Amino acid sequence: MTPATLYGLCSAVLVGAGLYGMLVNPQPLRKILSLNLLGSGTFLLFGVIARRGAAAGLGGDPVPQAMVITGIVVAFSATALAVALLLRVFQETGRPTLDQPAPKDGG
Amino acid sequence: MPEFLLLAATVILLMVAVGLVRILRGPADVDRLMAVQLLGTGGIAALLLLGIATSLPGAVDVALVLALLAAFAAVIFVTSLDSP
Amino acid sequence: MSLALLADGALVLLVLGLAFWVNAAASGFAAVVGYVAFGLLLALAWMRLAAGDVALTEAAVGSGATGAVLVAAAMRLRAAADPPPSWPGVSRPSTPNRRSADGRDTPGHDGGGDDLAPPAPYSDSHRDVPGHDEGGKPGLSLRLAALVLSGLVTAGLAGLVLWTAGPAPSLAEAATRHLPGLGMGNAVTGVLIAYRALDTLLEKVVLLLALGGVWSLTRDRVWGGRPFPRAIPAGNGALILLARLLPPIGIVVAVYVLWVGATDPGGAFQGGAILTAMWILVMLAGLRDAPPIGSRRLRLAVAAGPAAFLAVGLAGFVLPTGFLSYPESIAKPLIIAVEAVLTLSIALILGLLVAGPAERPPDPAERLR
Amino acid sequence: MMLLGDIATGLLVSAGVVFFLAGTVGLLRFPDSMTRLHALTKADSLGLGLVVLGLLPQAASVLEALKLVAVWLLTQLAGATVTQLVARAIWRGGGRS
Repeated sequence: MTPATLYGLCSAVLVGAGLYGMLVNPQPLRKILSLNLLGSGTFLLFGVIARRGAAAGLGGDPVPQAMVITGIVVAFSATALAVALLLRVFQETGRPTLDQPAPKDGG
Repeated sequence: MPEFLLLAATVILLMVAVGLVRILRGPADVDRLMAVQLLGTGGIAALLLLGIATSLPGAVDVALVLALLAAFAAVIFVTSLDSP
Repeated sequence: MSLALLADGALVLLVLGLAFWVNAAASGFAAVVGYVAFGLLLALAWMRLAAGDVALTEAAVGSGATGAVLVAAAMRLRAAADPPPSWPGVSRPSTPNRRSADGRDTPGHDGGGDDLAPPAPYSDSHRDVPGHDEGGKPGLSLRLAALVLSGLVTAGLAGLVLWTAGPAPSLAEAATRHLPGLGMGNAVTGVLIAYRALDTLLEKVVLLLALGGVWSLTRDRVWGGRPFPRAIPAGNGALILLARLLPPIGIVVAVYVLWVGATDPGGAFQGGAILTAMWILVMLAGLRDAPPIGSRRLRLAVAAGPAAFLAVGLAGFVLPTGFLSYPESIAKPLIIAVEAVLTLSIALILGLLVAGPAERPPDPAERLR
Repeated sequence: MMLLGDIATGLLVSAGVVFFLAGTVGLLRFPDSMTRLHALTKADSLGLGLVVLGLLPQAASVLEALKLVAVWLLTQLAGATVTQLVARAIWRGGGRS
């Protein structure tokens, strides 16, 4: 097994874990976190593909690497926007969830 | 020599990983923060060791940036304690 | 070599353990702290994948800036879940109920959340609803379905990784071929600034859009004001010392990272994110207040980076080279100039994204500007 | 000469690893937040400091050696501040779960 394969498997598990957390966790903040896990896994997969494309004296293919850099910055701006939305909802309702405030049984 | 440095990096990573039990156990949030702080320092040490052992270009620069941002999470934690 | 694989294995185990922790942690804050640690280790993983540029970005943006936003958010949500019983020297923090009650001063303008807002101006009635740490987990069948789906996705990706073990198709040759003409040695910077410059330009636009989105969440009452609930007093000696010592070093490192980006890992994003961190630190220590978001100067500065990029790109139409291409003779100075402007504008936009929407009304003088 | 450098690296890095071990054990075993903070600072300053010192003979260039020292100095600054801030937070009751 090469290191690239190892990190590739790691990225596969990360994507799965992020997806699961995003589906199952009810709190928006946790969903944002899971989405970031999912994104990190995807980026890592790009990194593995880049590593396997090492050529021309470079450690990896620069094109996927550059795409990942763009991706990380875009993921950050999406996270910042999502967190701002969440905090605004929280300001309005006093609750950090998207549920209606009234029912206690739904909890 | 590279083998020794790689081994040291692995040992530090594993030890810091054990220290992460503090994130799980808490009990207080400052304890969790401390575990991350230790992980940060250990991560920097492992990065330097790995970087020098396998002569990765830029590893020391990444360590420099990590060191620069090492206090960041703790500062935000403490200032939000003071003014939520 | 097998020893290196051992180190990789330890790193992968740590990364995965933290990822599971982020999903499973009981409290939001514990999960966020786990995420910060996760980002830090991911930077190491990128280093091991011979992607120094990405490692720098992950360290500065993925772990640093994202972590800052998430930690701040978790702290705010936590303060609501269980307000500190006694906090000597500090008045009881204003609770969100209080704030939303304030928000009702201008109904209609605030819109949207009115029927969700708590009825009384301030009451503890919401204390006994489940806090954000519990909340409705979906039923067992749904969780099983999610598990199966995630498992399938993981298995699919893992199969892909194992099945295509050979060398991947690569554009590395093509990317390095023209680098000498651009006067650069770092292929990743070359791709970002020269070959795929359109992506980078559009990414700036995405940052601007996100900032617009965040700012549009400002309440009408405080529109044009400053971020952060209140001005942070400059009181904490250790923090002030750090905020005075670190930024000069940070600026030097940022310039270094930007400069070295032409030949080695580094570049505008990484340098910009470092500057952002320094700026946030200065704001948090109370040495400088956050700028009012209504200020025209601020808005011009925010737009300057993408505008400069676009101007250089459009100049390619006038000169015979084409949109977003550089005349070969002055490519390197031009690229460095574009990157320098980009760095400043990225630092500004990232910092404003971390600071969030305005929460204090603007001064009367600022309102007039 | 090379050998001497390697021996120094081996000794210093090993000592650094020991301090990381001490920090980890302290973080796990000490009874309260303040004492755990104390353990943490050992790993922070001495652990990394010794590792950096040990890596200096292996540095490829003077610039790299300077950057190594800079990394250590920066973590010192960050570590000292964080210790101060966290201690204050614990003192004022920020150690809630």
